[in-house]
Formats: sequence, C-alpha cells, structure tokens
Amino acid sequence: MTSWVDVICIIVVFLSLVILSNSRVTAMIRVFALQSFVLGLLPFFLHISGMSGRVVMISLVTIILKAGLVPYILFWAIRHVSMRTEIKPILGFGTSIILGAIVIAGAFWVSLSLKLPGKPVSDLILPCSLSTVLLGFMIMVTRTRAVTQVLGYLILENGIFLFAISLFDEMPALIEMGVLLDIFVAVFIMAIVVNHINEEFEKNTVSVGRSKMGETF
Amino acid sequence: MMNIIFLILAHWLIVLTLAPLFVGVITKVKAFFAGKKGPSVFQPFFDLQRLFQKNSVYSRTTTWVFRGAPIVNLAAVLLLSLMIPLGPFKAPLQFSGDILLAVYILSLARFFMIIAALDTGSSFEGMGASREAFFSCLCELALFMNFITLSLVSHSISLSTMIGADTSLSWNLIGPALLLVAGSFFLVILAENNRIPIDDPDTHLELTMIHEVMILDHSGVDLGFMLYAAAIKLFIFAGILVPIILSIHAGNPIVDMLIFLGGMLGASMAVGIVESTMARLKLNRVKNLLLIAVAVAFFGFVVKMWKG
Amino acid sequence: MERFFQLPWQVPFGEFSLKIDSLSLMFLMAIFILVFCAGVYAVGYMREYQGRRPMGLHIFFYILFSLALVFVVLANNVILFLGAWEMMSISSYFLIVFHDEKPSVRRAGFLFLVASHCGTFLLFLMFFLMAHNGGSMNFDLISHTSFSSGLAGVVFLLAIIGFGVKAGFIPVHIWLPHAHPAAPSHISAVLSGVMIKMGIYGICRVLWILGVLPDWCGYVLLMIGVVSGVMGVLYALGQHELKKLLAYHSIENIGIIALGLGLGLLGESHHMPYLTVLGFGGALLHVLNHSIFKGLLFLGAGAVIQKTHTGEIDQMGGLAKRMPVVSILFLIGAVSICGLPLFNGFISEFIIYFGLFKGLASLPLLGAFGCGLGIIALGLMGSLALACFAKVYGTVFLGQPRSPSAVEPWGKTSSWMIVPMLVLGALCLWIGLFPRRMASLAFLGGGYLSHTDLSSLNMGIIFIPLSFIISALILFIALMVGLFGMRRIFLKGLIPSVRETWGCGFSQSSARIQYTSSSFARLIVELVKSVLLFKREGGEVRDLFPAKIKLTSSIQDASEKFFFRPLFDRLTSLSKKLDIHSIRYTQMYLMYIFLYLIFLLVWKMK
Amino acid sequence: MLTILIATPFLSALAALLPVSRDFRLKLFLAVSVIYSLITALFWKDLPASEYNGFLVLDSLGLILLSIISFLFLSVAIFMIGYFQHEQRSNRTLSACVLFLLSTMTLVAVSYHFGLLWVAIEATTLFSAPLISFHRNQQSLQATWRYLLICSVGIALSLMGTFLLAIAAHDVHTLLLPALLKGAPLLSVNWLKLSIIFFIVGYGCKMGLAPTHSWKPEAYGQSTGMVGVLMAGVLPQCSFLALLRISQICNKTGLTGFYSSILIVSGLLSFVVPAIFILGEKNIKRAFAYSSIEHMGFLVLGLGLGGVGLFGALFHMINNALAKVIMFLTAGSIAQKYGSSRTDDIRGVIHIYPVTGIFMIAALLAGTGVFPFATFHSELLILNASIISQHYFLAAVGIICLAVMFIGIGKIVLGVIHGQPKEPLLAKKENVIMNAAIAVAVVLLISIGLWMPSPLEHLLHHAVTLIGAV
Repeated sequence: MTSWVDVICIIVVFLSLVILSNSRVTAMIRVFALQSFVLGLLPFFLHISGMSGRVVMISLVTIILKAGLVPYILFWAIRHVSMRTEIKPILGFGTSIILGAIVIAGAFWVSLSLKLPGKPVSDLILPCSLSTVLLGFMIMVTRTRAVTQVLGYLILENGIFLFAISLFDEMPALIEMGVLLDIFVAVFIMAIVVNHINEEFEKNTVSVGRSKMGETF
Repeated sequence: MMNIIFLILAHWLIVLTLAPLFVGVITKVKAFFAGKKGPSVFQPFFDLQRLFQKNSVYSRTTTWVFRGAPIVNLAAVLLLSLMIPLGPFKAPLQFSGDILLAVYILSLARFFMIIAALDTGSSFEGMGASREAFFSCLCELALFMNFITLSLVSHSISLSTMIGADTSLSWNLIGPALLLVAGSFFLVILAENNRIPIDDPDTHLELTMIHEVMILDHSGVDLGFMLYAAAIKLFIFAGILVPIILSIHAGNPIVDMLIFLGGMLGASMAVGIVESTMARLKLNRVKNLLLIAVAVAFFGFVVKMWKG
Repeated sequence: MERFFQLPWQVPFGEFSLKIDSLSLMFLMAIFILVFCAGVYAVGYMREYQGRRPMGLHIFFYILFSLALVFVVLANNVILFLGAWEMMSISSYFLIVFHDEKPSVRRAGFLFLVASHCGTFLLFLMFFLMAHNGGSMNFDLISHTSFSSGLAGVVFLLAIIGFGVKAGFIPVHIWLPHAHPAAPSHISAVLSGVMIKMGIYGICRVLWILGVLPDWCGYVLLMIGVVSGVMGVLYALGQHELKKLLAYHSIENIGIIALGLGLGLLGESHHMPYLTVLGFGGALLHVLNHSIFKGLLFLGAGAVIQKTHTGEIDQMGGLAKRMPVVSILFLIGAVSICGLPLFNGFISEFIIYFGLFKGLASLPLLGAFGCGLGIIALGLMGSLALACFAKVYGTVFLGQPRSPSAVEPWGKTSSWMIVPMLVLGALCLWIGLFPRRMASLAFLGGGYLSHTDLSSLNMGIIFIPLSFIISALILFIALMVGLFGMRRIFLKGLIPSVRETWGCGFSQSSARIQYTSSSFARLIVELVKSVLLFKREGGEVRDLFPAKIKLTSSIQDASEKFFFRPLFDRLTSLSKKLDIHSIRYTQMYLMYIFLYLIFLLVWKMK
Repeated sequence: MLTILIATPFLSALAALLPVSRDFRLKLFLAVSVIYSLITALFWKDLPASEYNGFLVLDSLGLILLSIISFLFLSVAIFMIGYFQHEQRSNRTLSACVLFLLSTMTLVAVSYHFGLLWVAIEATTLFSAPLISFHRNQQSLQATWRYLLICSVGIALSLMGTFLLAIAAHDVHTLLLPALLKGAPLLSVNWLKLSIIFFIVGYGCKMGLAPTHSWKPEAYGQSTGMVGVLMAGVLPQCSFLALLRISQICNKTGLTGFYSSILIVSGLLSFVVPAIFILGEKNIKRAFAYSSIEHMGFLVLGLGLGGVGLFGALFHMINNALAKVIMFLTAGSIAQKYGSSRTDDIRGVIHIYPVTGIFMIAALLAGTGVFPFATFHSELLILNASIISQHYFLAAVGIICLAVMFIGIGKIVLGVIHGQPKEPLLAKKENVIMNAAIAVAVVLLISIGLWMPSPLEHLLHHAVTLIGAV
C-alpha cells in the first residue's frame, strides 16, 4: 500500500507547485480543493487493513472541511468583496517553478538524515510534507492579495496535515485537535477579513482597493 | 632673620638704583647712534621724581582696578627682583620651582595691567590690551621652552641655578642649545619689555602702540609706578640673560660684581643698538618674530634632548 | 585611611557597601562645599520663578542629584556605583531642562542625556570585564586581583571613553558646552564644579583598582590633557556667551587634571613614587580647587545674568559700578582660574608643574618629551586663560555699559546669593595662602590612589617650595600695602581730578567705541582660525561714507560638526528609508520568516 | 484548583458576551481578576496539585508567568474602569475577548503537555486578534490582518514542530513534559533538532523575535493602551514559556549548545533590528513596540547564555511585564487625551498633565532600564552573562544597540513631555483610577529594583534549577 501513499504525496506536492505557478484566483482555489480531497483520502490508504471508525471520521471531516467548506468560503469571499481583478504575482511563472523545484530539492536534502521511527509508512512523507509547507510559504510570499495568501497558508496547513497523517497512531487525539484548529484559523481569517471589509464599506465609501500599507483585498 | 631682611633690602637698593640707569644707558646709546648728545643717563630718575610729585587725573569710567593696577605691577616686579642673582649677591629668594612663581607673578601683574586698560573704556587702550595679551601668550611659550631647556641643562628648576649663577653652565658641552636659548630669550626680552622692533616705548601714535597705549590714562604717581616697574622688569630680564651668556665665576666678589655690571652694560648697549639700527615691525609681522622666537626655543629644547 | 559601612541590600550582585578613603575624601569635600553653596544660592536665584514653575520637582531632583553624587563617590560595589551613576545623570537632566520651553534647552538636555547614557553603557562593559576578572562586584576585592596588561589596557580605554564623556575630554565633550548654558546658574555651577569631576573620580577609582598600568596609558592621558586643555581654552576665547565660555574653561581645567593623572601614571609605570604622588596629588587638589572657583564663577555669572537678562558678553559692561561685591568675587574667581598666585588655582598648577619638571629631569627620553610638552601646554593654557578672563572681566564689569540692559536700574543682589559666593571666594584665598592642609590631603589621596605609602617618601621636596611660596606671597601682600601707603603719601594734599577718559583727540567717545570681547580675542583666535573653524562675515568698510555695517564672528566645535552630528543624521535617515521600504508589503514580513526558516534549516540540519 | 482558575474567566467571558450593561462587564472583569490574583497569591505559598493526570501542572516557571498574568490583568481591569469613563463605545467584544485571553493564557501557564501548550497558545492568538481592531478603522484592520496572518504562520510552524517532537518522542509515546524529561535518552536527536528549529521560528513569530517581529509595531501601534499591555506584556512571554519548556528538554538531551546558538543569533537580531528602525519612528506606541522586541531579545539572549543570564531572563520576564504596563497604559491614557499617539500632535504633556508626564518619564526609564527600575538589574545580569561567557562581540553590539534604542525612545518621549504645551485634541482631565493603575506598577517596579524580595529570589532560583541549565 505504501506505493499509493507515495503517489498521493507526489500528487500533493505537484498540486502545490501548480498553485504556485498559477495566478488566477478561482483556479487556485479549485486546485486547492482537489489537493485537500486527495489528502482526505490518504488515511484509507494508510490503514487499508483496519478500517476503524476513526479513520473514516478523520478523512470525512477533512474532505468536508478542506475540500468543501473552505473553498466555498473563499469563493464567497471573493465574490462578496468583488476581488475578481487579477494581480500578477511578484514572481513570474518560470521563476516560481524554478524556485519551487529548488525548495523541493532542499526539502529532500534536509530530510536525508531523518528516518521515520516505528513501522515505515513511506519515506516520502517527510520530504513531501516539508516541501508542501515550504511551497505554501512561497505562495504566501509571492502573492500580493489577501485571499491568495490565505490560500498559501492553507496549503502550508495541508503540508503539515500530510505529515500529521504519518503519525496517525503515534499520538492519539493530537492530530484531530490540530487539524480542526487549523481549519478554524483559516475560516476565522476569512471571517474577520470579510466582516471588517463590510464595515469599512458601510462606514465610509472609501474603496479598500489599495490601502497605504500596500494590501489589496 | 635680620640678615635675610638686610639682604633683601640691599637687593632692592641695587635694583632700584640700577634699573633706571639701565634705561638711561639705552637712551644714551640711541642718541649716540642718532648723532645726538641725548639726555644724561640719570634722566629717568628725574622723570620719576617729577611724576611722583604730580597730581593725577582719573577717568570717570574707571574703578579701583585702574588705581590698583600700578601697585600690583610694581609690587610684582619688586618681588621678582628678589629671585635673580646680582653678580656676587645671591638671590635672597630662591627655591626649587621659583621660576614658576616668577612667571605667574608677572602674569598677575599683566592681568591687572590689561584689565586696568580695559577699565578706562577707551578703544585705544582696549587695542593695546588685546595686543599685550596676544603677544604675551607667544612670549610665555618661548619663555617656558627656554626654561625647560635650561632646567634640563642645569638639572634644577631654581632660577639662579638654571641661569648658572651658582655653578657656571658648561658651554663647551651644550653650547649650541645655550646659544639658541640666549637668542630666543633676547627676543623675549625685547617683546616683554616692548622695545623696538616689537614696540616703541616713545612713539606717539596710539594706533601702533602696545605697552604705552595701555597706560595712556595713567598719570602722576600711577604712571610713575608703571614706568618704574617697566624699568625694573627690563633690568630683571637682562639680569637673567647676562649670567647665561657670560657664566664666569671668579670667586672674588668685586670681580664678579664688575663682570655682572659689564654684562648688564653690554646688554643695555645691545638693546640700544638693536633699537637704533632696526625699524619697528608692522604689527601683523610682530607675531611672526615671536613665533620665530618660539621656534628657536623649541629647536634649543630638541638639541638638548638630542645631546642628552 | 579607609572607613567602611555595610547595610544589607538584596539585589542581584548588589551589596550596600560604602567606603570613605583618601581618594573619595577629596571629591566628597568638593561635593559638600558646592552642593551646599549652590543650594543656598538657589534660594535667592530661583525666587523669580516662584509659582510660575514646578519648584517642588526641581527641589526634589536637586536633592536626589546630591544624594546620587555622594553615593557615586562612596559606592564600593559595581551595581551600587552604576545605580548612583544613572541616578546622577537622570536627575541632572531634569535639573538642566528647567527652562524646557526653549528649544535650545531641550536640545542641550537631550544631548546631555544621550551622551552620558552612551558613556554609561561603556561603563557597564568595563565594570563587567573587571568584575569577571576579579570574580566579584566589590571594588576592594577586585582591586586585590591582578590584571593582565592587555585586559588592563582595554579596561583603561573603556574607562577613558566612558568616564571621559562625563568629564568632558575632547573630543567626546560635545554635550558640555550646550548643557552648562542651558541650565539655571546654580545648576551649571554644580554640573561644572562637581558632576564632571565624577568622571575624573571614576577614572581615578579604576586606576586604583587596576594598579600599575603599561606606560602608554600615561601617554594617552597626557595627550588627552594637552589637547583638551589647549583646545578648551581656545574654544573659550572664541565664545561670546558668558556661561558657554565658562563651560569651555571647565574642559580646559579637566585637561589640566588629566595632565596630572597622566604624569602620575607615567611615574607609576616607571616606578618613580615622587612623580606619582605629585601628579595624582596635584590632579586631586586641582579637582577641589576647580570646583570651588568654577562654582564661584558660575554663581557670579548667574548673578549678572539675572540682572541683565542676557548672557551676551558684548551686551554688558560697567557692571563693577552697579554690583561691586559680585564684581570683586568674580575677579577672585577669574584670578584663581587663571592659576595666578594668591589664590588656589596657582597652588595645584604649581604642584603639577613641579611634577612635570621632575619628570622632565628623571624620565627616559619619550617620557621627558611628554613632560616637556605638558609644561609647554600648561604655560600656554595659563596665558590663554589669562587673556580670556581679562577679556571677560574687562568687558563685563569694566568700561561703560554697552547696551540698555546693562544700564537699567536694578534692585541689589539678594544676600542669599552673595553669601555662598563669599564663602567660595574665601576658600579660594584660604587654599591659595595656606595650602598645606589641603595639599597634604591631596597627596594622601594621590598616595592611596597609587598604593604608595607617603611615609617612605620625603614630601619636603614639595612642601618646602610651597612654604617658600607662602612667605613670598605674604611678602608680596606686604609690598602692595606698603606701595599703597607710599601712594597715599605722594598724593597727600592733592585732590585727584576726575575727567572723561582721554579719547586721543576724539571728544565724547561713546560706549559703542569700546573694544568688544570678540575684537579683544580676535588676534589670538585668528592665529589658530583653521583649528577653531573661525568664521567672520561682513564688517569691511566699502565706500567713502560707510553705511551701517554688520559683523558676525563665530567658531565651531570640530568634533561635533564633523563627527557626531553627521553620524546621527545618517543613522536617522537610514532608518527612515528602511522603514519605508520594509513596511510596504506583508509579503516582506512573510519572506523574512521564510528566509529565516530556510537559513536555520541550512545552518543546523546539514 | 487550576481548573477553576481556567474556567472562571472562561465562563465570565461567556457572561460578558450576553447583552449586559457596560459597567457590569467592567465590574465582572475586575472581580474575576481580583479573585484570580488572590488564588495566584495563594499558590506562592504552596503549588497546587497536578490535574487531568499530569496535563495541568503548575511549577515555578508557570508560577512566574501566572503571577505576571494576574498582575497585568488586574491593573488592566482597574485601568479599564477609568478608561471607559471617557469612552462611549461598547466594550462587549473587548471585555469578552480579554476574559477569554485570561483563561487561555492560564492554560498556557499550567499546561504540561506540548500539544496542549500549543493549543493554548493558538487560542491566545485567536482571542487577541479582535482586540487589536478595537478602533474599527483601516489601519487597525490592516494591523489585525497582519497579526493574524503572521501569527497563524507561526502557529502552523510550531504545530509542525510539535509533530516532529512527537516523532522524536516515538519511543516515549507521549508529549507530557516529565515523561519526555525522564525518557530524554530515548529521544532521537535529529528529529529533535528539526523540531527545535520549527519551534523557535514558530513561537518566535508569536513572541516577536526578529526577523519574525514585523507584526508588532503595527499591532501595538493600533491597539489601545490596555490591549497593548496584554499583547506586549504577557502574550510574548507565554511563547517564551514554551521556549523555556523546550530548553528543559534540550538541557536533558545535550542539545544545549545547538539550542543556545540559535537563541543567541535571534537575540542578537532582535537587538539590531529595532535599533535600526527606532530612530525614524514618530509614533509613541510603535516606538514602545520596538523596545518590546528588544526586550524579547533580552529574554532569549539570557536563555541562550544560561547561568546568570538565565536568572536574568526569568527576572526580566517579570520586570518587562511591569515595564510594559507602565509604558502602554501611559501611552494609552495620552492617546485617549490627544486622540493620537503621533509625536507631532503631542507637546508639553508634563505641563498640562503633570502626573501623566511623570509616568511617561517613568515609562522611558523603565523601558530603557535605568537604575531605580528593576529592568536595570535584569539587563545588567544578561549583559554580565555575555561577558562571563566571553561573547565580547555580542556584548559590544548589544551595548551599541541599547544606546541607539535609548536615543530613539528618549527622543520621542522627551519630545512629547517637554516643550510649549499643545492643546490636546479631545481634552480630558487626568483620571485618578487610570493613574492609580499605572502608579501601582511604577511603585512595584521601583521597589523590586531597590530591594529584591527573597521569595521572588527563591522562586527564580528554583525555576533556574528546574530548567537545569549547565
């Protein structure tokens, strides 16, 4: 079964690369949803043997939250605040791809010296999650808009989640807590952003296009 | 105790009598060079006597400083005169470090001269005061360098020892240094006592004067004190220079006295000759002359250091 | 002599241990004399601000300041010392900015605070280096350990800079000429009289702790002394503002003290106890003397400024007639600070001269040369100071009033202000005529500072000349009295007539024609104008009937103009630029984090 | 006991969310914080028993933080009453979030399990976010946004760290601190290293260490005084507690050198960065924010240097908190009086508001560590440690940065308090209650600086032994 896990890991990293190189918000959100969905499937492949209720629960919650709710909120947000206008990222397509590749290589290089203890799930987990984390980070750095940054953040979370899966039965209850809280953070971010932007619109008709701090919503 | 007092009085007697004569000789020499007969060498005494009998006039602006300055001045030079040896007569007041007292007593006198000049509130005397202050800075620079050299030569900081009144300086060893010292010291004498080429004691153009213009408002007794003090000061400086140059000790007091007097006579004639042969420098060139004196003194210091 | 005093004190590394020894005694005397006199003076001086300003705060900080001074001198523990030191700086800051509505005062105060604080930070380093070597925070215990010459050198340099800022060594003196004029006069008196001496005290204490130092330290101090002294007095000559001028004279006197200390160090490193004792002793005595006569001068200046409402020397004149007592007291101060005989300045300078001459005779070539330089510098300082104070006294108190502010009728100076000045003046005369007690105290201090016991030395070599000087001075006074009598006799029966000053042909010369202080100092200043950055605008007469012309002359402080100001401005502009660039985008922030993470991974996980 | 300590504020926060009067909320908050402080005071006598089979334990490290929390919230509660005498705005969100914050911070102080610790810190982030945007305007929105974004990144990274720690502790099978310490030899060092890196970056973001500091100036600049106190005084120190816990493990597993080298680097950065930015600053609160970054630098530096420095760092936790109370409450009251905290709008405070002016001076002195204030001692301890451990370069750079910081902050504060008085925008008179709240902190900080009470000293020493630095 580890082969499937490997495949999923590769897919996840690949999707993050896609998002990194992409510059259209809606497309990015969709790709993110896909990535989360794939991640949500991961527990099944990890534990094909004992299909415990916990596994199902975890993956379901993941898929519903990450692949369903969050993308929905994101879409809602961009519609609501009319953030259709595209802004090209700081880095162009080529550069981001190259940098991403370098980052991935670095991640693998770092995790050379680290072997997962216990029963070997898959030796790709750590490097892949690391590189997803870093890629998510890169997305946050290279994008100038709030939503895209949130997206980057969520990808970073995905990376961590991917890692968390691997210690599924090491630490009981830890992962769940973490994951849920992270999702909550993401939602919360959106909530506060949107909520405040509304108030801004109601209070003064000054468009929140580009504030003096160089943010764009 | 008694004999100390006696010594002091004797010293003062000599100084008080010889100092005006010294000035008189200078005037005589100048007259001779000018091809005139000139006043007698005792003329300064008569002047002083006349001034002492005169009434004095004071400016409304002045305060007690103006009246006090002459006293301080004369007292200072009289005290100073006790620190120099007169041939066989050793200096009654000599101790290690007396040169410092000497220099600073002179400065005290100068300070009061200057503020007395400023006291009158006249721009001319202010001018003179400013020049006096300026030139005296350079003079003291040269003076101190000479003292340093001399103290290195004589391993002492007591005036009489330094100028070789007790044990004659060894010219054959450190001749060059001593020569330089003597040279710069002579310039200092001319400057400190306001002689040509630095200043002209009997010019009558206020704009160019230094010392004379400072005492422009003094009259009567005060002026007398001032002039007497000036004469004594000149005498003292010469009395410092002479032993350095001819540092000979013929145990016999009479001979020593004669040597000393001869030296002083020579010094006065030297001053007179300089005054009558040289023209008075432009004021802004005076400082260069003094800087030369400083440089010469420093050169002497260096030479001494090098000789070890 | 040493007296200890212990109290329990619970702070990390701190112990409340006080100690009086011969070294701190000198400074303690200065503190008590001056703080007391200035306090009494303030009663009269501050009366006009009564109710218009927060007096309570001022008094509170004054008391705090005095306490801090005492503790600085008595502290025997690093933490206690540093604490007192900080209190001193802070409280004095609030004393300085009493007139905080004036921007110049605010700037001066801030400059002072910054300067002294930066100095304090260096002191932290220095003390911790010493304490680390000594394995204790107690001065006594540290002083018992031996220092490697390298460490000693480093500590010495740190002390020179850190304490030098407070003491006002050139070139780190920049705060001093601004702060002194800004403060109320009694405060400037205490600042200049006592607080900058705390810098000297610190250096002395460090020297005491370090013991014998390599001889280059001596040369360093000697050079600092020469430069600070000569430059200080030259700057002073160029000033038009009374208190600023006095401030620069403080720098000069600090230079003299540094000369003494340097001589002492040279003597110590060449094992010549006489030089050591003479140098240190002279320096310590000069500390006391300077605080007395500089206090007197500042108080006098305050009395003048209170009446004329201006500090501009060239606005004054003829005050001797309006405030005779003040004028005489100021004269005493002036004569003392010029180091002229009869007053205390001469005694300490004489001792230092004496030591320098001794060093000239006994030290090896380089040392002798240094001493010679020191002597020349001292002489130069003396004559320049003379010129400077002749200028001040002549322009402020003598001649005719130069401006209405110097003419208008005033009430008499309050006796609250006169009495402390009288005390200080009396002290000047007392030490000047009967120096033996104070001098021997100073020598005790010097001996203690250099760990040499005086009993093994024959102090006659200095005391005999001193006694000679005393007798000479008494003779001098007698002479003056006698001459005064003679003058009386000559003038008996004659009534001196009183006229106008002779205007050399000009009748009714106006007060404006008098020589001003600037024109008095001009000859000297122009000789060294390249050093002083002397600037002179206007003033040349053009056509045949010259119209009203204006002449301004000013000098600038090189180290401030060319080093500290530009440095600060550069830093500020840099920070502003960076601020703008880095605050723009959140991405920047995230990128910092990202790069930091990468950096750590690469650095640590390879 | 601990449960009560956590639950009480939580429940009262829920109560505060209900539509009740403003005064009720204020009184509620005051009451809670008074009770809270009393309970904490009891803990000084003897520490409570552990609860939830070792998940909640209060040791002396926790007690330090707990005392800080209690004092700060108490003074904020008092200040708040005075503050809202001049304010019309509703204090619903404010008081609710503050109370939530209180309970979550308590959780941080007492949680003995790394997962729980992380959750708690996460929660503090969530609840502190709405506080920043108390003034609902563009800038505060921006500030909140950044704060959330950066802190969430930090949180995420520290979660990663937690997971890595979990892997490292594979053979210990738990993240409970005592177990980890006992099973230290079993931990796999490489994973531990990786986790430490993530922890430092992650919690560093929360703590505001350079170069992850950048949310601080805006967040502090925008938040009102009381919020500033909590954000600057306690929040970072919660994360510092996490770092302390990690250092406990490092000292057991011989990673001290590894850990301290990183800490020293980030401490150095946290000295240099604010020193660069402070000189150009024109806003009081932002300036104070920079100084707080510098103080965080002090903390980690002390931790990194160990020995005397560690003692100093723990001592500095307390002093820094008190100093922050003085600084931010004073800045808050000034901002309320002048309607701005930009130096251009404020002049001659000491002439119009003498008391506030004096507090401002106190803030300057406390923030820059001048003698009668205890910060002086703790900073000296840490500098001394750097000399003792022969990091001379570090000491030199630190000194320079301190000097620059002093110049910067001094310029701002003195420029504000002195000068020709400028009429305040919305003139309000001095408020006794607000001043009382500040005065207590001032007196306390000075008295600690003048005399260190022995119980405090024992507590600190015990904490040092607990960390077990070599």
